[in-house]
Amino acid sequence: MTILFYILSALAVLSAVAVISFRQPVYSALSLVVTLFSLAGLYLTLHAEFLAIIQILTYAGAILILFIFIIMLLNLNKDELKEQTPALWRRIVLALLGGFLFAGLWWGVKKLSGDSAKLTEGFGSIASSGKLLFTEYVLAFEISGILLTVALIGALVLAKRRLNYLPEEKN
Amino acid sequence: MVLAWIILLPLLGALINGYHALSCRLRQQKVIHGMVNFVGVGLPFVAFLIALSQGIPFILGAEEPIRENLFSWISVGSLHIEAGLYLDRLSTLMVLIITGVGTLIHLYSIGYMKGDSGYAKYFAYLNLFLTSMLILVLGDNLLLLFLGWEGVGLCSYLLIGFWFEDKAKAQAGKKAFIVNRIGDVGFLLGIFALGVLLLPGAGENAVIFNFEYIESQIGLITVSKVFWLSAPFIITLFLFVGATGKSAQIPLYVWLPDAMAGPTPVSALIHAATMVTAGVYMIARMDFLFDVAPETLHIIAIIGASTALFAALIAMVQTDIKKVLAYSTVSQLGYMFLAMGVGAYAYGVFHLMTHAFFKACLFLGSGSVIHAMSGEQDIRKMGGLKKALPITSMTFLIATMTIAGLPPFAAFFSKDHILWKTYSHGHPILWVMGLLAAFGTAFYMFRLYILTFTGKSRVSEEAKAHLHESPFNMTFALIVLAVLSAVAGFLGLPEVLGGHDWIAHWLHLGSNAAEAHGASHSHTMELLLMGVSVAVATFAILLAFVLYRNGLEGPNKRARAMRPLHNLLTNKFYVDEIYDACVVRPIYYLSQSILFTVIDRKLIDEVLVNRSGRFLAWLGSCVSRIQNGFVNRYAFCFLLAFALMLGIWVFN
Amino acid sequence: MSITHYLTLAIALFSIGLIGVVLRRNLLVAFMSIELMLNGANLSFIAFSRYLGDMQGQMAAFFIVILAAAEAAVGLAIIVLLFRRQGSVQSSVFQNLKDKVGV
Amino acid sequence: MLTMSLKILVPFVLILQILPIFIWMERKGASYIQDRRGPNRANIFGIRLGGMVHTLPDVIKLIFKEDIIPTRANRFIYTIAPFISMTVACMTFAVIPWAAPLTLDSGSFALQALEMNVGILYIFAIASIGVYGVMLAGWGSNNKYSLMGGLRASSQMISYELTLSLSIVGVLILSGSLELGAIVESQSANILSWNFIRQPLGCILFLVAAVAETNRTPFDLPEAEAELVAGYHTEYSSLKFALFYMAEYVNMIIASALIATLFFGGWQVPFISTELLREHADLIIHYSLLAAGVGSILGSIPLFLYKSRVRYGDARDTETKKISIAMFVLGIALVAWRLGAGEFFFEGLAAQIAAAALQLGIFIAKILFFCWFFVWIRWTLPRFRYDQLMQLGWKAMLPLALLNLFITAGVYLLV
Repeated sequence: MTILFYILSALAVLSAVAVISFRQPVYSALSLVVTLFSLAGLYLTLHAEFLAIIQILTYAGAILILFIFIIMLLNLNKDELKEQTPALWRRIVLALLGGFLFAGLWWGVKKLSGDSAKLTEGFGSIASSGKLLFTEYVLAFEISGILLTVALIGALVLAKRRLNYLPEEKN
Repeated sequence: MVLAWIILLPLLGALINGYHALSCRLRQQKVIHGMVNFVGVGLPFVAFLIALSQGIPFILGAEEPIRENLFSWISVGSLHIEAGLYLDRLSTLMVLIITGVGTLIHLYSIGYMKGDSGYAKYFAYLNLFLTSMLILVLGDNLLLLFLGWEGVGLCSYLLIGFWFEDKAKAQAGKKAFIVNRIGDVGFLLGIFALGVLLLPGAGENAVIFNFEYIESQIGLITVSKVFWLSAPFIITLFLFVGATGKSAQIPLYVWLPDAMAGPTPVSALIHAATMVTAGVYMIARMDFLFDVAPETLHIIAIIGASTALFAALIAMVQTDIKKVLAYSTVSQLGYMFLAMGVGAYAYGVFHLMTHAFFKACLFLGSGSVIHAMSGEQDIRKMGGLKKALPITSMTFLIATMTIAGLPPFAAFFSKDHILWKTYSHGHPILWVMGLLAAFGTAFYMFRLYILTFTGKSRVSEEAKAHLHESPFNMTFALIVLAVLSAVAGFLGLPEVLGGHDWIAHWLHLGSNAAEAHGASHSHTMELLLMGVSVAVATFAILLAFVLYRNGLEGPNKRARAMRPLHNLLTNKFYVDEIYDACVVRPIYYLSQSILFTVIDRKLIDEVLVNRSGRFLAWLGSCVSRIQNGFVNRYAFCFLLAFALMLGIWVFN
Repeated sequence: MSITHYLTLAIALFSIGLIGVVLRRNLLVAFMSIELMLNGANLSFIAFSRYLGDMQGQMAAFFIVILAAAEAAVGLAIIVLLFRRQGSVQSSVFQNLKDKVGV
Repeated sequence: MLTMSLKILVPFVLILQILPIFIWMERKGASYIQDRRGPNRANIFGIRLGGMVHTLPDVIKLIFKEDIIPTRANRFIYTIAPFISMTVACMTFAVIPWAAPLTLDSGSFALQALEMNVGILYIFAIASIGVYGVMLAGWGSNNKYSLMGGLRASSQMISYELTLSLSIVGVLILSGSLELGAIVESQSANILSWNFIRQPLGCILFLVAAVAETNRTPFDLPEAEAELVAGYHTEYSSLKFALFYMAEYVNMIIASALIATLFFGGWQVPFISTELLREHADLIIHYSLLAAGVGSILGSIPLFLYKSRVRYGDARDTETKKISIAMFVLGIALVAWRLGAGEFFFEGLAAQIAAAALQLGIFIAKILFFCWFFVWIRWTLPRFRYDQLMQLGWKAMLPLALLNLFITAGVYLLV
């Protein structure tokens, strides 16, 4: 279990760093997939079976596919990928800030101690998740449905090519 | 919720008609008269039926008031104000008058307002007025009463200025509104004083403005002092200032004659039958408080008697049919306040009721005349209308005889009661004033009747051509009101004439001490005074008949002979001019020269508004450098702020 | 493994994501960095859920995933739209909202 | 550990063994539908097994072809894409049960690699990863036709994934579980409780969506060789192409297995319950082996006498003779063994394993039947146009799946 945790978390951190380091967005996306998978594995070690599957099904299987799809659709060439890198001092400040962020949060976290609660029957299983979703969280659940519908329509309206009005501006 | 429906139904009517009026105006369509009539008249009528169903138990003798708590209106700290309704005998009487007379006047309005461009708007306003008035009389606390009080003020303003294209009429509306505000300030001060007095000692859930609560705390109020004056005196005086505004008493009566600019049914409903009596109702409702403030009662009695006499004198020379009635209203309101002032609350309310009937009848009759004369209001141009308007003249005559105080018509009983109580409570001077006012009343009313309906016709040829009796829905209201004003007096048939003085016992207002005080005088005295007042009225009628029988030449000659006095009266004692010189002009000058040029232009506009605006613009131009449209920079700021907060958290 | 380990990882992911958002000018990558941050939050939710033996944390994570899906749909649509208008996905290109006085 | 690796190994081997049979079925089926003979050259000592041997040289050919990587292609992604496809395809089989769980002293022993209570979701999760292979292949080739093919394929797969998952929600409602073993159990009463009877609309929708999901005709737009310059694998050759090719077939096998599991009772032998099977496994095996022996003896005779009109002039001419002799010998041996050794007598675990073997056989038969179904529609139906495909997916199938869900849920609520 411990080894598994370290392997997975190392994988997650490395791939997360890779996400923000690669110039090529496809690589970033693929690194993100790796992060997502290692996180799914970590969820399994936390007995969140349902969420592990949801993580793969929704995150890796839908959201990231969408990302890659868009990247492919835009099919950016080398020039478009060229990024102006911030000045060195900015990067240093950023790194310091990021380090501080991590250290500060970690300082808050490290005080937590004690053992985890005892596992209850069906913890993290799809049945208990479903029961919670349809009782205590039913309103949130329904609203999520509406949210997704709205997002669907919104994305459709946004991305649809307008034919007659609002001529595309080329600058 | 039954009581709430009495209020809600007219409100519904107001909303529907208001929406209809607005939408028709926006779409430039014609209003659907049938629907407006149905909603505007039907809903108040249903409200009247509901009120009747609720009121009958009281009429038959029930005593326990109906209370309805609607919702918690305001709840701040220990101050709780509930929106609750309260129906007892007094409010039953008021509600029945309001909805009953109101329905009749709505019905009358169908004919009167026919063809007006603001037809739906008119009914919306009128229904809104009913709503406010019902809130006023049904509210179980002082603030709800005040809400209705302001509501009727608003409707009054809207309806006086109903034909706002005419500048004079719009200004009459504004005048009414502003004069009423002055009174309302007094009223509010009274409420505040009461609140300040009651709030500190209030319990957890005490509803301090509730009438019943105030009554229960009367002992506390009596012994308290506001500054160095006794609390009841201050509170009631302030409340009475409000009443003088709303009920057109000296010194704030000046708006009522001008209020005749509104449509005549409005004058009948608002400025005669209901709204102007709100002050009387308020005093009757708070009788327990006024009872412990004898000084205020004295002031009320004096002001009431003066107003009655003063207005009656002015009315004697007015030539506008509605102005005469307006001053008559002021005068009759004076009677009511006189009754209040001498502690005869029940008789004041009784007179309120009879006045509602006969004055509504008179106003509607005058409206019928004006309608027939195509808008002509000058009685010098009338005369001999009896033939053309048989029903109108008949009902008008009955109402005139009523107001003149001829037995057995209603006002004879109510007015005579008041005079008797005045005398028996030991105010002979006030009694003389009242008697003189009664003389004046009989005189000007018969002058009005004689000049309008009898004698030779002075009507212009043009107006003569379409002289006609009003349609049935108008005359129906007239007949009903005439009958009511003729017989309503028997509700208060005095014991001396073999009656039981039913209404006074039924209303049962004021402390028993006042009743006991009056009982010390003999029946013989009462009968004697009654005879005196009848004699005075008869004499006044005869005088009017002698003077005006042959048209205007004779009176004009005599008026020229007494020019100074006549001028004084026709110019209404120059009260408007005095107010203008003493109040309006100084304020106007102050506003123009100091407040506007120095404070507003220089200080507020320039220094405060423009300078601060320029400062902010400058500040904005500095800050806008940060908004460089670069998303990453924004994200960086976000990170920075986050790190800052984290740092504060960590290092604390 | 104690909760601290998981939370440390969550913090690390969150921080990396935040740095990515600030650092990267490619909108797509910035967007992915936001997803990283969301995942960090998710992990902490689930870790706490396990720690407290309470499923509520998992539910929160579940709704975050839904939110991420909706966000991705709309966000990517906007990116496509931006690309169509300007032919680029560099955030530095989109400075139309900047104030004229500044810069 | 041993049982675990065994459990993982069995489905893997199973797939890889069904694969050549399937490919043979495809080729032979295609040729018979098109009224031609199909593969009939490759042989080992003249033995062709109806062309089945042909798969072997096919594989050898694919392996030894030149492995071309386009110069401008993205090497890493180009290389990894086929592996993703194949790996993902094989992973799915893990949660499919291939026989009734064994009842041991220590408890129930499920005959599937992974016993997850999110079984179905696992399949969809893994299947959704399969899109990566296709997309990355298209993008990595650095070829606009490949890219378009990849986009086409991925959007098609994403679109039909919705219907695919929605169409089985009815089944999930009826069985009350996402675990495939439980779903199969819930169909065990009799043949009428198989889900294709209770969920006809869901079954049809699933079938159609599965065909689309595996990029097969009539939904094979992603690789329409004739009209659209193949698809995402235009640039691929050699073993990488073979991986894509195999992944497609593996996907179909998985789809068949899923159809069989979800709608056709999985490993259930029609009319015979597991208990009955376990009780009489010995008899059934004894008599079926006997029947097989007698059958092959009887079959070898006409085969021996059969004279082909075609003369090849090589070892193939004597194929029928060789096979019939082999069959005859095998038949004699079988019959002699069965008659000589007497009836089997299985008990306990042995009976269970025997029953499991029978059920596995039935399951494989079902899979093969649906594989044949895929072949059958591929060579029967014409191809859709792309907009028609999308219209069908979003405007017809998805609403129908929802309708199915509503009806099922409503009926379930009422009954």
